[in-house]
Amino acid sequence: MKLFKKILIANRGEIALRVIRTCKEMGIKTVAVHSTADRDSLHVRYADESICIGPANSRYSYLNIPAILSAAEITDAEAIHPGYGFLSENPHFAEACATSGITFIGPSAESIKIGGDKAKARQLMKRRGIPVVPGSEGPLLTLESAQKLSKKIGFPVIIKASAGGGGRGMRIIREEGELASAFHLAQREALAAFGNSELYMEKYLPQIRHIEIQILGDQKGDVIHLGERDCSIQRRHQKLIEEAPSPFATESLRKRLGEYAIKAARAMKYYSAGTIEFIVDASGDVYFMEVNTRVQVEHPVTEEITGFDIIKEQIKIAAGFPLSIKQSQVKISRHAIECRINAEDPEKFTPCPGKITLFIPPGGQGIRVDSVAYSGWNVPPYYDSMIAKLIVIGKTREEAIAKMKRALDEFTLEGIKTTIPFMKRVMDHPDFRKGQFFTDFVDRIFSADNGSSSGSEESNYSDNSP
Amino acid sequence: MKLFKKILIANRGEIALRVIRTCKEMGIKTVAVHSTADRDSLHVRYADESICIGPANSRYSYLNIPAILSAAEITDAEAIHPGYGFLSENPHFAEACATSGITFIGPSAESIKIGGDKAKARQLMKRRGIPVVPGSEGPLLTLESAQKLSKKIGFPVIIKASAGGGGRGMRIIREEGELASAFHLAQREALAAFGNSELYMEKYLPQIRHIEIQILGDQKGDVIHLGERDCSIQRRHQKLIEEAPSPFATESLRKRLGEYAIKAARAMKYYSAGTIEFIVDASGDVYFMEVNTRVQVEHPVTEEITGFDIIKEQIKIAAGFPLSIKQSQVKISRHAIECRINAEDPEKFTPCPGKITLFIPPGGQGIRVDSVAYSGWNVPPYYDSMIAKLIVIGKTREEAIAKMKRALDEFTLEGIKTTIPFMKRVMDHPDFRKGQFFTDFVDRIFSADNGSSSGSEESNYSDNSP
Amino acid sequence: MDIEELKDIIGFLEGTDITELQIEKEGFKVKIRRDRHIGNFEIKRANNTLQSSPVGTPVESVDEKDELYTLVSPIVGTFFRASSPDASPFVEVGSKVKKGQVLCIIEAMKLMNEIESEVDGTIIKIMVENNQPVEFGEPLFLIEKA
Amino acid sequence: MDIEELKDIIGFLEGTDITELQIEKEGFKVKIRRDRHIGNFEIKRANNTLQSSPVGTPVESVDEKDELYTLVSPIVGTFFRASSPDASPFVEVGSKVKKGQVLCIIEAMKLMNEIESEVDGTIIKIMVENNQPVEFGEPLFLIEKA
Repeated sequence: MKLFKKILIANRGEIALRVIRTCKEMGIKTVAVHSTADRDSLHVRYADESICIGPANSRYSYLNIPAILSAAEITDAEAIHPGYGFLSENPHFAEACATSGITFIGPSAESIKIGGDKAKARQLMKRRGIPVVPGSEGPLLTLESAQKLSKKIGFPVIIKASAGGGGRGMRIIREEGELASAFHLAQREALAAFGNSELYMEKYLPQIRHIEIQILGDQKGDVIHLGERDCSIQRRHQKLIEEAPSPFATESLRKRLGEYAIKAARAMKYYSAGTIEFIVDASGDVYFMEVNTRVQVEHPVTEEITGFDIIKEQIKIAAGFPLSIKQSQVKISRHAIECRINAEDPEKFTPCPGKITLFIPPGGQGIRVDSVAYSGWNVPPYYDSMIAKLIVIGKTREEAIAKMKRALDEFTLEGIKTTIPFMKRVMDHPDFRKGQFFTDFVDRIFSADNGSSSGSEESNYSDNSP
Repeated sequence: MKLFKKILIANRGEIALRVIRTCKEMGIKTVAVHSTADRDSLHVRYADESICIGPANSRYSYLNIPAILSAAEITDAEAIHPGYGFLSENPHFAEACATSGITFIGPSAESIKIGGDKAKARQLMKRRGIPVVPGSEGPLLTLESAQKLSKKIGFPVIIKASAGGGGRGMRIIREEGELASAFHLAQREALAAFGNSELYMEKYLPQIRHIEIQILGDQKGDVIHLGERDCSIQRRHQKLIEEAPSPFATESLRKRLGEYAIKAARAMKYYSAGTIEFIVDASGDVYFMEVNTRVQVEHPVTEEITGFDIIKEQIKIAAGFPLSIKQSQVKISRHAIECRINAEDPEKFTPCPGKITLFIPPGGQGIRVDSVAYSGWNVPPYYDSMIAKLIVIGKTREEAIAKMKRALDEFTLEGIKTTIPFMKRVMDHPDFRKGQFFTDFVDRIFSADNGSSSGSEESNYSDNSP
Repeated sequence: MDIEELKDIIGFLEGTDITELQIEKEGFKVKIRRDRHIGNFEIKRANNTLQSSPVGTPVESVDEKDELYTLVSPIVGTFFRASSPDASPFVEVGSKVKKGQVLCIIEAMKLMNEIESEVDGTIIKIMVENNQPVEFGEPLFLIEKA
Repeated sequence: MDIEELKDIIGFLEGTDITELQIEKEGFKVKIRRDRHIGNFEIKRANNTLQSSPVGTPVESVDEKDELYTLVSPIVGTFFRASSPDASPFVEVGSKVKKGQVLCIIEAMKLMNEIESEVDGTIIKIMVENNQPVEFGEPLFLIEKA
């Protein structure tokens, strides 16, 4: 078994740089690919080689499978790391890599397919005894079947696109009268966004936490997990802040989630890094939500509490190495929080691309910054608005919050608007500080702004937290 | 017992920012003081308040005791953190703070006096049963006494200024004929540099390691240590690279050094953070060298392997709190290396102040940067040339070196010359990688350059390392 | 202006931060540009606005002047001047070409992609060696338009 | 314009923040472009050399114009306009002052430091309120020189 000599990174921005960093530490050469809009990107600067693969429009560059495979061929790259987004969960890309004799650094195309079909994944997990939110067994093809099912499981319900993600094709229905139009709208949205109108339905749980388990599996079938992440601070199903461990998780909940996650991974014959996402309701009941068959934006919080390098493990697994970590070696003794700093208006969350005139990231103890930004960089308007991930590590959650407040305060990012002011508000919010929040937290603090003239942010939840 | 509400930092550069960061995390307000040359410094930008205390010349600003105490008075600061250098080891300053009713964040003036008198400290430690390098009992007042002693302990010998530090007033004498002129030169140098011509003599040990122990003591007399740091990579007695743990230290050596350090601290009734420096020779014999009665430049490597915040402990101890860490809680499971990035020519080590046109510090997992540099900052020519401390943390020494290489590679610092190229050479050097080096390492690699036409850096030591 | 004057100017510019100097003699015109930008990057977009971008136009070719045309590679791959190792090149410097005429092949993913001229004209320069990798947007041929 | 004139212009541009200069002679046209520094900081020293610095001169005062003089605080402390809370101020706006005359007191470390005028003239402005902290180099009085 041998490690790769050269890896091509089929991505851009911080995740491309993230992969380059680990490759450098492993002594592996790197090839960056980029669009014409990303010539000045740090991932291009820091890679050993770089290839322009297309224009700004990602359809012709970062999503252009032939261009990426050609780039791998002309640079003699032996493997491709897809990062997250773009082609990372495209089973055709994984297959095309295999056909070209290039190792895809990720799970099998079969695992990606299961992960991408939410309805099928639900069925599989249910059969393996993992609880799923009450809902449809298979895809919901007609309005009639949706109406029948909603009566059975009771309102409110939520319909989601089978092929979906990121909130598109998703509708919450609070009473029967809303169902028909919501169903048709969601179908249309799903078709437009994913080329597939298939929907499924679940019981809608209003006060939930989003808790996920990071797993690592090797090609021999060994699977371990690296504990949970709490990603409940979301806005329109987009994660904004993640932390590990979850302030909500007890030892017994952690154990249960870990066991379910490993069972889920085994059911999919999963290898590489992956994430099993769960819903945990206010009473502590757990439901499988979905599988993410790639490295996630928030993977650093797990790296920081465990000390492992998830990208390094991914690369070694792809090269055929067995897992180098045993479950008993996974020890969690610190607390990590990640804020996604986006080039967005901190009130309206509208993207604000443009030139960063001064960029001084925070430093010192317990601070990790994953970013491709620098003084003078133009944030291109074509891609994701995330420009930096700020991760802090403390001995306790309290210490981590104090560090995050300090780091946000210190973060100098001039020339464009960012979500830093929003992040500061969250860090100061009593519910966040108490660890008492659900996925509706962001909506609540914004509606509290509009609803009351007082500027103070009072606790929105009673003190008898679970 | 109460923590301070506001602290003034009587320093500049990265250590001032370092203290501000911890104060922010503790909820303590900060006052920065600065010279006219440091108006654009980040420590001024990030403090809650700032006061200009004098002109560029540090004698009239950072060393100006009345100006600093006045600044504390007019801002109602309750305590002063002196950082390192400047007034940090000046017992008169500690006393002046006390007289003004301001807490000095450091040890007692009495401890500072002992630490500052190298000959007296040697005597004290010897009485307590801590080995010292064979040499003079008290100060060497005459050439005759120096000649007599040198015959007793045998050449080579080294003479040092009692009040000294940083290599000034220091002379190595290899044979009797050199003694007279070296003695008088060292006296003159010591007088010029420290206002005190007192010298002492020690046996000169050619192949030594510089290993030091970080201690923490509270005002009740409890003392713990946080393990050792290896600071053997020096040039003209200036540390360039530090790491923890020492690649040379065995468990038994570590234990012995720790016990001596605690004994030394107790002998001085030491409280606050401090460092007991030792010489360890090639056969593993240990000798007390000196006490540093302040926080040191290299304290982050200890913070990273133990997880503690040394500045936070210093502040709590100064406020009268008992130590919050027990010796049994100090667990070392990682490896940290620090490179001091100086604005200097990497070959000649001549200072290169000037404007930094582009500054992109390395980021990602296991990287800590303590720096006040930013794109557009003018490194002033008046002060220390250190512009950044780059600290890396790995599970093993090998991993830490790989990370340091990657981080140095990534570190973008344009517009001025820095010691980054030198640091890269060290990281690639086989002796450094093997952990087989002594304090003459830097001289050896430079003389190897001049002595041989081949560019490759061969091992300078035989393989039977101790 | 003669060569000595030119050398003089060039020598003088060394050590300054001038990045562009234009002189026109008739009617007189001077343009001096200094680049005081940070770092080694050439920061290309000077303002924050969405600019006219090549979105949706995967192939872009640049008109240098009215009479010159640069054909750039529309794909990533390996550049071949002939249809097979034994065949003679499609074009040489000096060849007259027609719009639609095949000028080279770029192999990508084992597929041979024939790259056609987009103008009528004469090949002035072939900018890539045979059997070399090319990236998207890389100049291949300089063509003087007919 | 000849080469010497050109060199002259280029030399003149050094030390300015002008990034582009266009000149056309017929009909006359000039275009000057300046590139302001990044960030909010005012970066004060533009080159790497040691400049004339206030080393060794702990007190500096600035001549605004020939006829105006700004007296700055030579020390950090608290500014008092009178010798005691009951006493009347040393000077008011409009007061004529002599070189060496005490204008205020700055208390530092419980010591009352009398601050004297360095010129003869008239007080135009008192720039700090009574009983306020002042830092090193902070302007105290604006004096019109006699």
